Amino acid sequence: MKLRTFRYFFREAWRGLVRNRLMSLTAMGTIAIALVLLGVFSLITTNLQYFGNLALGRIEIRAFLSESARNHELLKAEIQAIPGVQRVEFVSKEEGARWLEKALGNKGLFLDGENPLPNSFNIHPARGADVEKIAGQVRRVAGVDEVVYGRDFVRLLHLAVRLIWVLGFGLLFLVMLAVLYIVVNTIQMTVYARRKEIEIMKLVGATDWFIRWPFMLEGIILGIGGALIAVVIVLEAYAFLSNRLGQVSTVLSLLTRAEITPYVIGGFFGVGVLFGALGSLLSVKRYLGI
Amino acid sequence: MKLRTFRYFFREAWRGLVRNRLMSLTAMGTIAIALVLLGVFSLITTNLQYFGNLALGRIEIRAFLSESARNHELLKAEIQAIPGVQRVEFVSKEEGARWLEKALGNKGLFLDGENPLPNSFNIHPARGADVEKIAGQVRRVAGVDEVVYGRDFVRLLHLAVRLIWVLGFGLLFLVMLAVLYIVVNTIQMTVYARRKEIEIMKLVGATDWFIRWPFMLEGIILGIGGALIAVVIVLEAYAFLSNRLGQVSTVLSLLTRAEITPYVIGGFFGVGVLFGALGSLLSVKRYLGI
Amino acid sequence: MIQARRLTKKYDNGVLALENLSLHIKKGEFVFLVGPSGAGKSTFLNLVIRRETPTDGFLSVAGRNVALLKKQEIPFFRRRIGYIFQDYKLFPNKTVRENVSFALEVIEVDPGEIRKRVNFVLDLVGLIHKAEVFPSELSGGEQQRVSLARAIVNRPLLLLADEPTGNLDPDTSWEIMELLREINRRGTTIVMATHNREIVNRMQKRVIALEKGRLVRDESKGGYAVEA
Amino acid sequence: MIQARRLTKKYDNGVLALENLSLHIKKGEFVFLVGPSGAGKSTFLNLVIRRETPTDGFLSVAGRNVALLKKQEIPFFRRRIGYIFQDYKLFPNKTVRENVSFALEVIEVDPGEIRKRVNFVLDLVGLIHKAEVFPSELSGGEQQRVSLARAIVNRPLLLLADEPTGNLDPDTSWEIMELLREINRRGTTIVMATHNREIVNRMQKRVIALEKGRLVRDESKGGYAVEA
Ligand SMILES: Nc1ncnc2c1ncn2[C@@H]1O[C@H](COP(=O)(O)OP(=O)(O)OP(=O)(O)O)[C@@H](O)[C@H]1O
Ligand SMILES: Nc1ncnc2c1ncn2[C@@H]1O[C@H](COP(=O)(O)OP(=O)(O)OP(=O)(O)O)[C@@H](O)[C@H]1O
Ligand SMILES: [Mg+2]
Ligand SMILES: [Mg+2]
Repeated sequence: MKLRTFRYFFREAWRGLVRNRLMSLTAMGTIAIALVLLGVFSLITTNLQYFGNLALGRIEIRAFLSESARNHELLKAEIQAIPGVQRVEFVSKEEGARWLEKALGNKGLFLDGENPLPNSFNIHPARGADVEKIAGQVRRVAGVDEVVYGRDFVRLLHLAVRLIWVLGFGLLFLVMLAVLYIVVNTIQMTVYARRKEIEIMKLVGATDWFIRWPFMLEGIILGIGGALIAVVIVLEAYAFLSNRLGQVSTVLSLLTRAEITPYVIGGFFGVGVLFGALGSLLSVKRYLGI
Repeated sequence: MKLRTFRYFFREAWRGLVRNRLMSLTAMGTIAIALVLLGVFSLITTNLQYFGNLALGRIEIRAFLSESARNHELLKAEIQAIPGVQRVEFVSKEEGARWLEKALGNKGLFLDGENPLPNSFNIHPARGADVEKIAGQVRRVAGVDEVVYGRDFVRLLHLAVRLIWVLGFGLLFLVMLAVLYIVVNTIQMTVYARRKEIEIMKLVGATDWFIRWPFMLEGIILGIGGALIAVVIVLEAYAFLSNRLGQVSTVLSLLTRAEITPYVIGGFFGVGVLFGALGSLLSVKRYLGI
Repeated sequence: MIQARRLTKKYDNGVLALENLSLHIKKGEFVFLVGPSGAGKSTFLNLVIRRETPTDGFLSVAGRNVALLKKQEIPFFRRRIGYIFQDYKLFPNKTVRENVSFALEVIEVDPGEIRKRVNFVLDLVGLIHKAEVFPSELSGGEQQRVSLARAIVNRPLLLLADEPTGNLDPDTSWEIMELLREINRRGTTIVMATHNREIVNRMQKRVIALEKGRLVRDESKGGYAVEA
Repeated sequence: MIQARRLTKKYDNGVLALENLSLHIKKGEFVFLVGPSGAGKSTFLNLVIRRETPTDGFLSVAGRNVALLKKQEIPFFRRRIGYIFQDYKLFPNKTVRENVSFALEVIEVDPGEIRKRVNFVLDLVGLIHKAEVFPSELSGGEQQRVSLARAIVNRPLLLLADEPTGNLDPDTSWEIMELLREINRRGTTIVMATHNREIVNRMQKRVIALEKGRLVRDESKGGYAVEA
C-alpha cells in the first residue's frame, strides 16, 4: 500500500468525523464519561491503598525493659541496627505512665505515686508491613522484657489493605471491562449508522483493509478525544476535591494531583487509543461480512 | 388521541426495536453496563456506610467508680435507665486489671498484687452516634468517678462515616449523572441512525407527538431491558462476592442480598425507565426541528 | 389550489433554484411540470408541501399562505397532500403494507378500514402480492409504486408526483397514468414532474415548462416540447 | 465477457427473480436489457458484479466463474466493472468530487491524476460546476449523472448501467447515450437495463428482453418491443 494512501486514510477519517459531527461528539462524550468513571474508580482504590499503607507506616512497637536492663543508649543502638527500623525513642517509666493515662482518658489513675510501669522504647518501623518481623527480633534483644504492639489493629489493617488490593483491583478490572464494552458499543453504533457507506465502498471495489483503516483511525481519534476530555475532568475534579478534603481533615491526606497526573494521562490515552481501535475493528468486521 | 393509537404506538415501538435488532441490543447492553457501574458504586457506598455504623455500634463506654460508691446493683439500674443505653455490665477491679493487661499485651504488669484500678461498668449504647451524649449523662451519676471511652476513635469513626456519606453520595450523584449521560447518548445514537425515518414521518403528516411516542416507548423498553440485565448481573455478583468475603473475614459483614434486592430492582427500573424516556425525548426533539 | 407569485428559492449554498415564478393551478387540474434536469421541478414541489420555505415571493396552497403556516399546523396541512417522491422515501424498516398504512395511521383511521383501503390501493398498483415484503426486497419500479400507493391511499386534495414513472416500463407507466387520470377525474388536483415525453404528448394536459428556475412555457393541452 | 448458462436466482424470501437464463455477451458489445418492472434486470446485473450469488446455474464474467471468486478477489474483480446503480448509491457524506474520486483512490492512482480524470468525467456529464457539493444538494438527475461519472472514471472493461436515464430529460438522456456509445466504441462492453423505449428503438443495438425472470427475446439490432 502506498504511503499517500495512508495520508488519504487520515483525511478520510477526519472527514468522516467532521461530517458526522453530531454522532462523533456524542460518541466522544460517552467515551469520555466512561473513562472518567474508570478514573474515579482507580483513584479511589489507589488512595485507599495509599491511605492504608500510610496508617500501617504509623504503627509503633513498644518494648518494655526489665528492671535489670543495661545502659539505655547501648540498647537503643542495638535496636536501631535491626533492619527495617526507622527510629527509636526512649520512654521513661514516668513518661509511660502519663502516656497510659492519656490513652485511657483517666487522669488520676497513677497519681498515688505507685507506678508499676517499666521503662520502654518506642520503635518506628520504616514499613508497616515489617512490624511483626521487627517485633520478633526486638523480643530477642537482651534486656527487653516484653514487646507490645497493637497486634489486632495491625492484623486488621493488613487485612484491610489486602482486601482493598484484591477487591479494589478486582473491581477495577471489572470496571475496565465495562468501560471497554461501553466504548466498543458506542463505536459500533457510529459504524452501524454508516453501514450503507461500507456497502457502497465494497461495491466500488475497496478491499477490506481500505475500508477498515479510516474507520480504525476514526475510532482512535474518538478514543483520544474522549481521553482528552476525561483527563481534564478528572484532574480538575481531583484537585478540587483533594483540596476540599484537606480543609476538612488533615488525617486524610490523598495522593497529590502531580503524583497521579502521569498515570491518569498515560492510562486514559492508552485505553482510549486501544479501545477505540478495537471498537472500530470489531464493528467494521461485522459489516464487511455482508 | 384515540386509545387504539396508543396500541399502535406500542406495536410501532416494538417493531422499531426488533427490526433494528443489532442497534437495540447494543444500546441495551450499554445501558445495562452503565447501570451495573451505578449499582457497584452505590453498593460500595451503602456497605461502607453500613460497616461504619456497625463499628460505631460496637463502641463501649467505661465508667470507673469511686472507692465510696454505693451498691453496684442500684448504680447499674440507674445507668441502665439512661435513654440510649442498651446493656450495662459490672467489671470488678480484678477483671479490669486482667482486661488492661490483655489490651496492652503485657501479662506481668500488675502481678505484684498492687492493683490501682477501681471497679467499673461497661456500657453499650444502642446507637454509636449517642456515645458522647450517654457518656455525659453517666458522668453525672453519683458514685461515678471517671467516664472513659475511645474519644479519638469515636470521633475518627464519626468523621469517617460522615465523609463516606458526603463523598460517597456526592460521588454517587456524579456517577448517576454520568450514567444518565451515557444512557441518553446511547439512545440518541439509536435515534440518529434513524433520523431519515423521522424526516419521512414528518413529510407524510405525522405530528410531533405521533413521532415522539413510539421512540419514547422504545427508549423506555431499552431502559427496562438494560435494567433487567443489570439487576441480574448485580444481584448474582453481589451474592457471590459477599459469600466469598464472608469466608475471608467474619469482621467484614455486608448487607445481605435479600436486604438490597428491592432497592436494586426499584432503583434500576426507575432509572432505566426515566433515563430511557428522557434520552428519546431529547434526541427526537433534535430531529423534529429539522 | 396553488397560487405562486414571483416565487423565488435560493438554497443555502447559493444555488438559485427558482426565480420569480408566477403561476396559478386551479382545483381539479392535471398539470405536467417539465424541464431539463436541475430546472427546479422538485424544488417547486418541495415548496408546495413546505419541505422548503420560499426565499422570496408568495405561495398559497389550498388557500393557505405556506410561509405563514405555524409549526404545529404543518402536519395537518401535509395530510391533505399526497407526494410521490423522486427518491420514493419509503421506511426501510417497514413492510410495504406498513409503509402505505402509515399515511392512515397518522390520521387515526381504524384498523379494519386501514386494512381495506391499503389492500385496495396495493391492488391498484399491482403489488398486493408484495404486501408483507420490505422495500429492500423490491425492484426499483416496485418501490416507486409503493410510494404512489402511499400518496393516494389518503384520498388527498392535491397529489404531487415527482417523476412517478421514471423506473417503470411503458406498459406499467400507462397503467399508472390511467390510475392518476381516474384519481384526477374524482377531484384530486395533480401536479406531475416528468421527463416522459411520450406520456406528456399523449395525455394532452396543461404543461408548465421550467428552465434554470424560470417559467418558460405554460400551455393548456400542450406537449412535452414546443416543437411536439 | 459475460456468459450465463441456466442461471437461476431465488431470493431468501422465495422470490424466483431469474430462472434458467442462458446468454452470451461478447467483449465490446452494447446490450439493452429490457422487460417490465420486476422482470429481473437489476438482479442479473447484481449477479454479474457478485453483489448477489447465483442459486443455480453458471455465470462467468471476464473469464472468471463468479461463484468461485474468493472473498479477497472480489474487490479486484469489481474494479474492472463500472456500475451505475438504479438508486445511485452515492456516499451521502462525500462531495460529488469525492464520490467520483473514490473509485480511483481505491486503486491508488496519484492525486494529480485523480484530479485530472475526475474533472474530465464531471465535465463530460455536465456537473463540473457541482463538484464541491453534497449529493443531498443535487437534483435527481444530477445524482444519477454523478453515479455515471463514478462508474466510468476508472475506464472499466465492462459497464453495467441500471436505468441510467430514468431521471433525465430526453435531451440530457441523449447526451448521456452519446457518451456511452463513445465509451463503447473505445472497447468497453456495456449492458444497460432500461425502460426508455425511444432510446432502445433509436440505438438499434442488441436487445435482451426478460419477463418474470425468463429470457423472452434476444435480437441483435432490435427495438424495445417486438412490434416496434
Ligand atoms: N437541498 C439543496 N441544496 C442546494 N441546492 C439544491 C438542493 N436541492 C436542489 N438543489 C439545486 O437546485 C437546482 C434545482 O434542483 P431540483 O431538484 O429542483 O431540479 P429538478 O428540476 O427536480 O431536476 P431533476 O429533473 O434532475 O430531478 C439544481 O441545480 C440543484 O442542484
Ligand atoms: N433483495 C431482494 N430480496 C427479495 N426479492 C427481491 C430482492 N430484490 C429484488 N427482488 C424481487 O425480485 C424480482 C426481480 O427484481 P429486479 O430488481 O431484478 O427487477 P427489475 O427488472 O430490475 O425491475 P425494475 O425495472 O422495477 O427495476 C422482483 O419481483 C423483486 O420483488
Ligand atoms: Mg427532481
Ligand atoms: Mg431494477
